[in-house]
Amino acid sequence: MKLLTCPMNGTRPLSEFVFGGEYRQAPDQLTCTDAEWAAYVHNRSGAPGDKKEWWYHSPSGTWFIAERNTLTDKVTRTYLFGQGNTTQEQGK
Amino acid sequence: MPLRLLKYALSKEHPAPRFFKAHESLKKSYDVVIIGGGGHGLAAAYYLAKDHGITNVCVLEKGYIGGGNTGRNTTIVRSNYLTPEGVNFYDASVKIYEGLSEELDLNLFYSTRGHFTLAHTESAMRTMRWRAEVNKHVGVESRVVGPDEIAKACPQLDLSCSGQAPILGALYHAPGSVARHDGVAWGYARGADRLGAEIHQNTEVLSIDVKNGKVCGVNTNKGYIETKQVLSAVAGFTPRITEMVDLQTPIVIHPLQACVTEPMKPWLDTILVSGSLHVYVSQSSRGELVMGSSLDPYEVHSTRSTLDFVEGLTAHMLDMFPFLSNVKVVRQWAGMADMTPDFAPIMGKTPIEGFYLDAGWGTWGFKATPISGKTMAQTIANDSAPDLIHSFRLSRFEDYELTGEKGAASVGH
Amino acid sequence: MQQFDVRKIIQTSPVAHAQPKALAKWEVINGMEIAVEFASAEIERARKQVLGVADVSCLVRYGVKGPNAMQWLVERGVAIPTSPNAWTMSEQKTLVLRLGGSEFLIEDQLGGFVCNKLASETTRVAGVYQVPRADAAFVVSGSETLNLFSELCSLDLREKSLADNQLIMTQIAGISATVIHQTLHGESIYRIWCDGTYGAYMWEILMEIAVELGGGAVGLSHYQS
Amino acid sequence: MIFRTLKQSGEWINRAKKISFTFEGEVFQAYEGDTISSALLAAGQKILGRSFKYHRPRSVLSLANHDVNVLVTDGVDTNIRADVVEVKDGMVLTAVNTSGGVKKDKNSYIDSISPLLPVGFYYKAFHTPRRFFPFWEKVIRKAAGLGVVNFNYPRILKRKTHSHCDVLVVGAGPAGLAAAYTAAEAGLEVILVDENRQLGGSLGYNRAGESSVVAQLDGLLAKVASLSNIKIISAAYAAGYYPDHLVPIVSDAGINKVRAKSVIVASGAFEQPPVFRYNDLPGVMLGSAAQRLIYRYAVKPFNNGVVVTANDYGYRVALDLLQAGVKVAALVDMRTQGSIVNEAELSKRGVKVYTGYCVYEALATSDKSGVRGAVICPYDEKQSQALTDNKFTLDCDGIAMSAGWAPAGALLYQAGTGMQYDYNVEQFVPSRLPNGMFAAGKVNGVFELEQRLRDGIRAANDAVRHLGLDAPQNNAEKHVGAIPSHPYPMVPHPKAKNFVDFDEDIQIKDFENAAKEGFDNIELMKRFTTVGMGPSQGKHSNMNAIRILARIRGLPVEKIGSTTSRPFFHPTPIGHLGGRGFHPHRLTSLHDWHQENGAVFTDVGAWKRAAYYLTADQSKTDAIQAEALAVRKTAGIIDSSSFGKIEIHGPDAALFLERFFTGVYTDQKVGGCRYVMLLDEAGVVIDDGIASRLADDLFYISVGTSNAAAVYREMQRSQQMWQLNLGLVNVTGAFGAINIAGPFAREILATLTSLDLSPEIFPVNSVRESQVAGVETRIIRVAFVADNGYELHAPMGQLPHIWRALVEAGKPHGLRPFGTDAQRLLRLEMGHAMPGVDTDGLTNPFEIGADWAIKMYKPYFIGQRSLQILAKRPLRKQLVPFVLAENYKGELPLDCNLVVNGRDILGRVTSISYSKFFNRYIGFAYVPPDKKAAGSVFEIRADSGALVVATVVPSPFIKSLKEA
Repeated sequence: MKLLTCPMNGTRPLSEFVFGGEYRQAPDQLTCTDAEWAAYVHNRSGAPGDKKEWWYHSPSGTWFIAERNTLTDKVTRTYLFGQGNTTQEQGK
Repeated sequence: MPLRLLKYALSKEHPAPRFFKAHESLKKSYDVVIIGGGGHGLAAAYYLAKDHGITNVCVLEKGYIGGGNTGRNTTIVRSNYLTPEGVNFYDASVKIYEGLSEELDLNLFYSTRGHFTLAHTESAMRTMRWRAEVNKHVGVESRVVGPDEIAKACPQLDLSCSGQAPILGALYHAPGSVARHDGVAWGYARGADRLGAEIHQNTEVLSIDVKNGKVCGVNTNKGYIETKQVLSAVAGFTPRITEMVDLQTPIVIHPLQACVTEPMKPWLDTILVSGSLHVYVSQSSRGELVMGSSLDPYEVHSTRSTLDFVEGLTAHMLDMFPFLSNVKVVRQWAGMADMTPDFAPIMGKTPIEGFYLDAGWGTWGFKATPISGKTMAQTIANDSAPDLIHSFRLSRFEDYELTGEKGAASVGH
Repeated sequence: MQQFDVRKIIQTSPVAHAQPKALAKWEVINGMEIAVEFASAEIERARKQVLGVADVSCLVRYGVKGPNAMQWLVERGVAIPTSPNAWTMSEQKTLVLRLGGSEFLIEDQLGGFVCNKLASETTRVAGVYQVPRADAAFVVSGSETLNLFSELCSLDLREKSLADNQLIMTQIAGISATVIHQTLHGESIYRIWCDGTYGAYMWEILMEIAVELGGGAVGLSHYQS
Repeated sequence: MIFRTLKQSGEWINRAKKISFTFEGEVFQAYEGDTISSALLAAGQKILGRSFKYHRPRSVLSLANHDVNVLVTDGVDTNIRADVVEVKDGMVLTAVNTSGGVKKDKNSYIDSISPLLPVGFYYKAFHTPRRFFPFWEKVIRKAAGLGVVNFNYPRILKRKTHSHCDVLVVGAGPAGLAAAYTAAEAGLEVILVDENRQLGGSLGYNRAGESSVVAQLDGLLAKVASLSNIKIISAAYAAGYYPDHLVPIVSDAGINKVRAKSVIVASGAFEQPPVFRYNDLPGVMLGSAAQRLIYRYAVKPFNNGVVVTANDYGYRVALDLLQAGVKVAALVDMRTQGSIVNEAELSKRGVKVYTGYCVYEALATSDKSGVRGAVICPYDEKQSQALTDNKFTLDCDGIAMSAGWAPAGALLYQAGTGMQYDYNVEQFVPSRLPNGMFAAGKVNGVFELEQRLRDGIRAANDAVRHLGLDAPQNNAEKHVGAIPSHPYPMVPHPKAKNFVDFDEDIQIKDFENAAKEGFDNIELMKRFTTVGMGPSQGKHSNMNAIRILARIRGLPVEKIGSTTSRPFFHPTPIGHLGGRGFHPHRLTSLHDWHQENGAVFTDVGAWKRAAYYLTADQSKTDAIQAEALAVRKTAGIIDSSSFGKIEIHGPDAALFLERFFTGVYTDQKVGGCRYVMLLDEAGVVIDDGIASRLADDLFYISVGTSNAAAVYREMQRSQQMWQLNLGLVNVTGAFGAINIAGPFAREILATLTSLDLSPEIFPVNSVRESQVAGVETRIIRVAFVADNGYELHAPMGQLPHIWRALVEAGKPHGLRPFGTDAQRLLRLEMGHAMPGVDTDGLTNPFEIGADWAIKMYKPYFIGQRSLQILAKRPLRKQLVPFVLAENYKGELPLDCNLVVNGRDILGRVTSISYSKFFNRYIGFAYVPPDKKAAGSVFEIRADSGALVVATVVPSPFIKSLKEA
């Protein structure tokens, strides 16, 4: 089984984690059109590439962000939400 | 022995011609370009020619024909879906399948063995009844059966599942069948080739030329093709193609794994599925048990195998068939399933004129091969999707009109 | 209305469902009926050499989390592990587990008194949230311990692979659990905590494998004196 | 044991221990340590098995599990690999897949009609006319398969363990042994695995008649044994490679899942057969098989053999045969150049060497049980043609074949290694190794013994450096000397039967014909011919198939590529892979009480919940109705401890709830309870529950059992994003819950608490903290199963005390425990729709009439924006409460029966039940919005097809219907 590194608990087999989907920034729901919202809810950036994803370490209850390439399945880094030092993943 | 095999014994030269021609190069332009030489793409080419007389068609295949999910699935054909539109669609597919060996003059080993979806919980029983009722209503032979009837059809099955998940009943679907997956691709390839379509293997699409919202050509590793109509029928590669035309879809790729045992004398005559145990299994005409499970839980564009898949699957196989302890798994593999949020395909026209989508097949694409080929051919020929696939249109997501297949949470296949 | 004295309520161990009543000697410790002896001292000692498993669920625990939890504990004189996911044992009496960064599980060994004191001092303070505990807890030791873990857990739990006083939140036998390695009275032991509602299951699987490996159930008295 | 040689140094048999066994009804003697095949060959048995398709007589080919010529059954187990499975005293064995025994297999007629069965024949016939297909299918299915499965075979769950190491070395031949000790000497932890019982690999048997290698092997083994940081696992194979260096090691005992920091693959190479007519006769075997027979089991493969070779290895084999006392009639070298050095040695020993010759065909004895001769003739190596003008026959009773090797590269391929065809060795070798993977020895294209030892050391040093320690950087070994593999060791024959794949009976012409039909791509060819798809997965056939296809297409071998390698290296038993599974389950602290009181349990997620309590005189249905009736008439009590229970502490708790759920909570009074509904972003109903405000800054949330973990998880995620000032505490397991409900509930509870329970003081939808039976308890006044109901939430350990006190106090009032089945009925009577039962994966709150729970005016909640869109769209369906006619006696509709109108499906029943309290059938169904008004009538189609009329009634039943 693949290994994944929880920023709090270290490297663990994938069976200890729950996949939480791609981290996505919602459009401003006050200003966006219905079509934009529907696209946000349903559509995904399905093409392979580097993605930011939510992962959850079940035994400790830790959510974190993993940067993973969906083609190679290689994880480049993991960090707690808000601690990635990039602007894209700051919450609303 | 059938007499038609005699010629092989009597001829000095092997008397069978090529299934499909090897073309030196691509033409400058085609009426229709089909991306993806799997069952769906080849069937579309076949029906474009056969039903609509459109033969200036090429099928572009990055690898070899039938090498994607067509050749990786567990070959189950059934129509016991949950929604009337799903049942009608797959029933039409089953009906074509039944006569397909004759039509294509290739033995697809279409073998109607009956399909049991086992229920281990009351809520699963509810879903079984739901499906049975919709099926019956639409005229498809499905019904809820009790443990006795399951035992009769498959006396080897441990109805208590080794005490882990006793079987309460099942959805029995008489038309449930298996077929030779490779043969379906090859048969359609031969059929399309004979009617004039061209099949190009090792031909990869690099980009799609769209001008003013209209398709006008396709760039390949073997050169540029002019065309006004492009069908994408690439299953697990769909997001890479839709990205070329800047089309957003809900499709996400999850690997779907399967494995096969070494051959043993046939004993399992039916097709069994257990949603709770995440198992589906049938025995092939070679004597191998062909087994699959649920989707991998996260997105990967890869056909890698995992150990936990085969561990989980075999543990559940043992719950069902305790005597298989020393039967050996020979090989495991995976396909890339193009999943949609409502477990139904995406078919038909798109906002880009001349770009047609046949995608979102997830884990159920093989069983739809003939009907998807036929309806997509119809869509391309008329530039309008037939009613049979109206529910599967891409715009349903924007309209919040998802199909109801999602209601049945248990795994299907 | 009937009158009840809460101090007289006898709880049963969350593991007890999986322990045949007749096969053990029971005692009430900290208000919980617990198996203190499964076989003669000699047999239990022998089991422990190979693989002994004891139910120590009856130890008193106190849980607290929140951004100010550490400070709150420090103010009350509780020795805190300095890094996340670590543990410390003060005066052989009180085990303090730091679960992640800001959550703590404090467990008094027999004779300890910290938990009750903390409980009595609990008030609603900003950033300090009490975490009610109902753990099933186990002590495992003996020469086959690592063989047991090799079947129940995919992590490398060998002493040399662990940092000093490392605390591990992982899956044991398919459920979430906390594990530490400790040298107790000169003996190498492992402790496991899991949600009490999984306690009977955990005992069953520990026993199944322990017996296969030549060990078995051991009374609490072997680890707590 | 007429073929047994004198003692061989290092032999694996124990001559002191004789055993006997039965094969095909005949009794055989063997030594302990023999495999089934070695014992049978020692006794002179010729035919050991039958081929899969043509039922041709077969015997040993590789003696290494690289083929499945010899599969046997003991009546219990089947498809036993006789070549490598040790024979045990008293075994009673037969060959698989025969009709009437291995010697006189009735199905061998198929061999004579094989011209009727061209490649892919099953695609070409049997399907027309369609009605005959079922007949042919039966015939074909009967012929399919190898062994017969024993339905009484015991359920064996093997142990599955995990191990960890710095370096995993796969293969304990010279390269692997050298790698292992090198890595260990650098201080690393090493696991060394080999599929054989004894270590040494080919060093144990590839001797060229010299016994000096035995001492060399002993030296290596002693060195490895002396290092305590090498863990040796023998008689176990590395079954596959999985990401992040996970390699399952399979042995009789079970599976050991090794997680390594680096992997050295020193798995050697599979010997490949030259292809000539009748190369599959019993007595024709690979050179390495002959060597294994001699040195491991002290068995002569034959008495008077011919060695056919296309490399130098055959010369070594010939010397080993001579050493064992086998007469070597000739050595036939397919190469024009031959081997100058070795030829001299053989000539000296009196062996005639034919250079530039081939075996054109092997000749069978009259009973086809073995070899009587080899027809040899000059061979045009360039054109790969036998020049048959000068062919002649050499008498012999066996042929040893050596033509070359294919790397045992399965693990390398699975790890994603780039492989390149190296003309220096005529073999695929690793060209681009993934991080932490290393290759050494034959699999790396290194063949000479001293080079393999150096290559092992080199690979180990590379691994040591990879792990961050210092080690010398050695140069890669470059092969010197004769090319170990022949580029095209094929001998065409007009009558074919020159086998490439022995599992599947595939001959050269099958490839040619497949290519003619267009299957001229390696993957298509594999699928059409089935080459490599048998149980040995191409170990002895894939390389030749690639060479043949390259020749057909006129392309170099590397342009053909190879097929993908998939786990498993050897077929792996289901009982090993499944192993001891974990089936976690959760029990509430009341479980023993339920059990003692006749509870029948149902699984809800991992929880065991009491579904109903059986008493001696009641059926299940009666029990459920009686339990429900008790709640209506007297009082009932249910264990609800499996509910999800979450505390939200902190100043922002109410704000959090308003974002997370659909309702409003900021103005909720302390001591009040409100409904919570969770949606997903698409506006679909996920779950519902109750929020009890215990303090300004403390909410206590209870939600359904099935979604508890997921709801808490989503709360954690939301909090991570929102970063509000609060803390989440999951108390699902720490707190238990009891619901006591019914007309006497208050009276019973009042005996155990000093709390004022009067409805004016403590109305529905409020919460109090008080002692119940002396235990601090959160008492929530809910009306889920009855108007008069109390949920008591208290520490799990103290719950039994409260429960018993309630049961005791309730006795005079007829209090009765009830289970989840009665609860379903009761909540239905109360008009509560249940997420997951009355909703599905697409249901939005409007469709279940929950508009009242949706506060659209709030600034934000999960799913709000989607609801705004849905609100503009026409409602498609509506959940309504309905009744069947009074005194309805017809067929009872069931959950999920459809609401129909002729050919149209209008909706479906989601819940239906008989209520004894009302003496009516009541339920929920989805209907079109125009039928939602009370009094509307619709038809339900029952299982049999009968149409049942139902009438919509106002919600809830408890208010709209009269007690019976």
